[in-house]
Amino acid sequence: MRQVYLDYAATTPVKEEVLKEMIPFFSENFGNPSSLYTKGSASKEAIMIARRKVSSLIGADENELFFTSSGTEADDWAIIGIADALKSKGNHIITTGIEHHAVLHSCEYLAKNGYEITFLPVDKEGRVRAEDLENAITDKTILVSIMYVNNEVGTIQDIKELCRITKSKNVVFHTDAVQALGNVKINVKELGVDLMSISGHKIYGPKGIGALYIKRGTKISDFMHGGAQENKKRAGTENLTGIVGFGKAAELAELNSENHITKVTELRNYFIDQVFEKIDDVFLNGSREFRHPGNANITFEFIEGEAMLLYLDLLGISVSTGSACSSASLTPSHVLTCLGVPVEKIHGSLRFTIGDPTTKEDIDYVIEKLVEVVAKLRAISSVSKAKGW
Amino acid sequence: MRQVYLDYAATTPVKEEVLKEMIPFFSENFGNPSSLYTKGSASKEAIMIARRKVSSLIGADENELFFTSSGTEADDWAIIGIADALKSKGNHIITTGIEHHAVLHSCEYLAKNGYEITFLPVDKEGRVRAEDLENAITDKTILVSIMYVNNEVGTIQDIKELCRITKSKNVVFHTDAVQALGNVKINVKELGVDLMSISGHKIYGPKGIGALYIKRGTKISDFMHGGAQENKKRAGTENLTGIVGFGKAAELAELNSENHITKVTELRNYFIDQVFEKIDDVFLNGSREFRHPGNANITFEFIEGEAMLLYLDLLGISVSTGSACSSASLTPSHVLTCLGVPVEKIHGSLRFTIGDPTTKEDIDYVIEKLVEVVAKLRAISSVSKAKGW
Amino acid sequence: MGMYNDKVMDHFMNPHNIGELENPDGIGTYGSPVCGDMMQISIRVQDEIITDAKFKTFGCGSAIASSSVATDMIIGKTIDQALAITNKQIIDELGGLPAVKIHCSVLADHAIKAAIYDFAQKNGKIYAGLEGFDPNEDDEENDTCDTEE
Amino acid sequence: MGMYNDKVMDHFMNPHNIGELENPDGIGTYGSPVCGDMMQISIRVQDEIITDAKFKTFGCGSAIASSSVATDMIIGKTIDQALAITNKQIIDELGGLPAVKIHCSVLADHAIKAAIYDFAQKNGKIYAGLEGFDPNEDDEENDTCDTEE
Ligand SMILES: Cc1ncc(COP(=O)(O)O)c(C=O)c1O
Ligand SMILES: Cc1ncc(COP(=O)(O)O)c(C=O)c1O
Repeated sequence: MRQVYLDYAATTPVKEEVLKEMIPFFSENFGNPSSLYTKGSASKEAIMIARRKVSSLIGADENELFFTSSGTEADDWAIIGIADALKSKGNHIITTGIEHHAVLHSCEYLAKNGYEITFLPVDKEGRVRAEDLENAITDKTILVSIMYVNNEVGTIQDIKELCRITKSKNVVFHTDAVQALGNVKINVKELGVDLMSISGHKIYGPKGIGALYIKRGTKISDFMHGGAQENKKRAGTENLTGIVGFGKAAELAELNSENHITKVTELRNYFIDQVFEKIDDVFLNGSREFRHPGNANITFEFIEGEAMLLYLDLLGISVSTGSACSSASLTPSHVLTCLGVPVEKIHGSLRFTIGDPTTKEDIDYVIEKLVEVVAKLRAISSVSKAKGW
Repeated sequence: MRQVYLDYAATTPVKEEVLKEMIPFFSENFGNPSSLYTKGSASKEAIMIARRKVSSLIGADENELFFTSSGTEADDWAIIGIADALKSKGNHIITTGIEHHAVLHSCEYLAKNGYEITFLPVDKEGRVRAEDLENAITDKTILVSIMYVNNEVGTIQDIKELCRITKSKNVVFHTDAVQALGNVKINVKELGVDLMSISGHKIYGPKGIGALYIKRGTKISDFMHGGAQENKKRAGTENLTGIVGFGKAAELAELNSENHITKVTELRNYFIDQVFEKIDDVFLNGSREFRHPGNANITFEFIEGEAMLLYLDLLGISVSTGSACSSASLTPSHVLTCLGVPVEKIHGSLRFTIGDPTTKEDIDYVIEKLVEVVAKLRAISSVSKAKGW
Repeated sequence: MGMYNDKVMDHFMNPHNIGELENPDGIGTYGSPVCGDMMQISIRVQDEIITDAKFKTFGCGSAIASSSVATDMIIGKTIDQALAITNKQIIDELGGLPAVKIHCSVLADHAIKAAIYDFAQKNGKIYAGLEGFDPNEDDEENDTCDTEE
Repeated sequence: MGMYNDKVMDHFMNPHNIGELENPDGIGTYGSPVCGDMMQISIRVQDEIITDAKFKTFGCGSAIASSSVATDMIIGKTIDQALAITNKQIIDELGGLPAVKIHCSVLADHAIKAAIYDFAQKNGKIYAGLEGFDPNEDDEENDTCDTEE
């Protein structure tokens, strides 16, 4: 049976060249980078090279990039670290309702500890309105955290414009660019952000490695306390192979950037067009214009996402859903909720994300099977167009 | 030239079997463990198996083990997480002066935030005295953190006895067992600890993966906020290959435990005996009886450690030193300082740590070269036995 | 698949008794699309015995599997026997459900009662097993989307 | 090695001018074992020219390399020229030192001065380049183990 993975926003396979680059650092060049002997310096050097590559992908200086264990840790560090460092200045943080849980839950943790959090609304395409941000800033505001590209609906924010607003008010700006990396051209200097979170496993690098860009001069407290790694800002023996892999993945992403974006966009558009042509009562969630190149988040009315997901899985197709049934907390997607999608329709949403290895044949196969699955589930369903919801 | 790595306490090479176990999870079975489809469940299952193996090595139940990005993170989480969870109960934490920086710096961070920290002294072998602990506990004490095995001098604490004291006073006990893992038989239930930190890269597993044992029922705040991974206690996409590797390394460590300890102890004793026989004016730091099987921490009087380390490195030998010259902060080893070693002699300390791959030939080579290097540096030195310090 | 056992998957992939009976003797719906699960069961009754049952379900895999197995279970049973079926029995019949999916079995058990309630209303019958069961009252409860029972 | 460049490593591996001159015209020590670095330089002086110099150093790689290059640098120089040598010049001669090791070059520059100071004391000489230099006063400073300059 054909296997079609369409969940590249969840995670990506490590590319062959990336794994190849990592291999020597497991058992041969395994020295602790903090060690003074040759075996240690070799590891240190490998990290330096990787840091250069990852920095280059986002237009940062090498010494502004700090490796973390994940995008989650980068988000946590940015938010909790800035909140702590600037607590004498204020206790107000602005974010949005559509952030990743790493940002949302860090903010909720801070809310329990005396900070005030404003969750900005978004329009029905998932975009933050500049005036909403402008109006939300008070003289107690110390941090604004707005994600670059949303992980569920793929909406891209105008980070440059939002940064312009915070800069004029002297407020620190963090962006979670985990989904943006490799999928949108990023230059931290042009954007003007102070902090940016990224993660390796979304760009065909290994899981368990991320990074936080911290603009030179930004005051931020440490999050991980211990040894003097990462220029004394992030403790813990370095995930040597993870860092090397992230470096190589970043290098490939940079080389391949335009190709990747063009190819994935085309396939994605073909997919959406096909779905709309062949299946009734569907709609696209998010923005058509400001959208992650590989993302198609579609609601199939009158049926539920987990059931679709399982049927598709049995047919070799991997996708994800915003249905409550699929989430650990049994609540429907907070992102689709923020976009104003009615709850019963959130349950019927599927996210397809296309990646480098996806082919047109894959898409055709998925369309064929999707048509069948949707028909089958609609036949079973207790709701329908005729009956209504 | 022969290459002899004698810094297994700093990090270890990934064993061939470990890497082999990891490989399929990079590019084939790369699914996100949080995903509902088959590719995700396969990853989830791999994590479950690894969790079972690591738990087994320390005698824990599977659902008491939480993967982290390092021993450092496990230490940070234990200390900051307990401090936060029990802040209504008290603000006093007891630790020792010889802890790893991950514990020390977490405590220092808390000290800046209203907590009181007591740093227990140790005797000249590096052992905590039970009565010191007993006397230090007040009705405000919420946590005691004492490392199982010290990373520099290898001193093993009587954790069971120390736990008995805290238990009688209802105080939570954390132990940093990063150096103990694989080198001492560990059973969390027999020891009676509430929390234990461990790390993969010290037992021939990969770097960037650790774990925190949290006894069922222990109240602890989250450290990493975000997704629902690790039973909702530790967010972030799982380091799948890291976890799988840690699992395999733990399995091997358990199987190989007695062999490993016996072999390494023998070689280490042979090494110490040879050094004492062939080189004058040396002494062993730490305890002879309660000692990590592979650890030999030796002071060579009248010469400095970094210089020795560099000469040895040029001869293919990798070791570490407690000399200020070698540390990022240019302060001499805080551990040797706590043991009461005079500072000028701390500069002359070298730590040799023997591991599974070490052979008698390696040791003989090191002894031969060590004799030469010490002689050469003593000839250059401005201090000597004759002149005095 | 991991999450569901083979029995659940089998009922999910090839559900029994799909559809809606024509002119059913009783028909009831339970749950709500807002909560992600809505189950409709229709039954045919002859001499207090449920001779046929069909379901239509909007919901996740375990809701569909629960519907399938629940309709299987009531066919051939007396009304009283059907009313005695607990969500626990549905789970057992399925060989177990993940903890977070237990509410789906509750849904099925309630949908059976709702269909029998309709039958009772239409025929002026009273069943001890329906005591305290009010599909409308429960509707309200549904709005909170109880996920655990 | 990574940390040190080839020139430093070369001076470290094969240091020049090791030892202590017999009956030196001047001998001085700088640093302290407590701080991890102590350097002794002895000099032979003829007609205000340093004709020979030797060192003994307890210390790290860069301290040994600095000693080696510093003694090289003063041999053949006049006292005044030797006194004019700055730690910056020693670093340059070594092709650079890591930031955390700069203090080792300061040590060497001070050890030269200490040796000349001893020579000046013994011979009742006064050098402008020694103005403000007091090895004893500096000894005290040493106890704080200054690591940056
Ligand atoms: C937008 C966004 N932020 C943060 C994260 C967390 O990154 P990681 O998976 O490396 O913890 C993810 C992915 O899971 C993401 O999509
Ligand atoms: C005693 C001890 N604790 C904690 C750590 C930190 O663990 P990791 O290197 O995984 O961050 C180490 C090793 O570096 C250690 O030896």
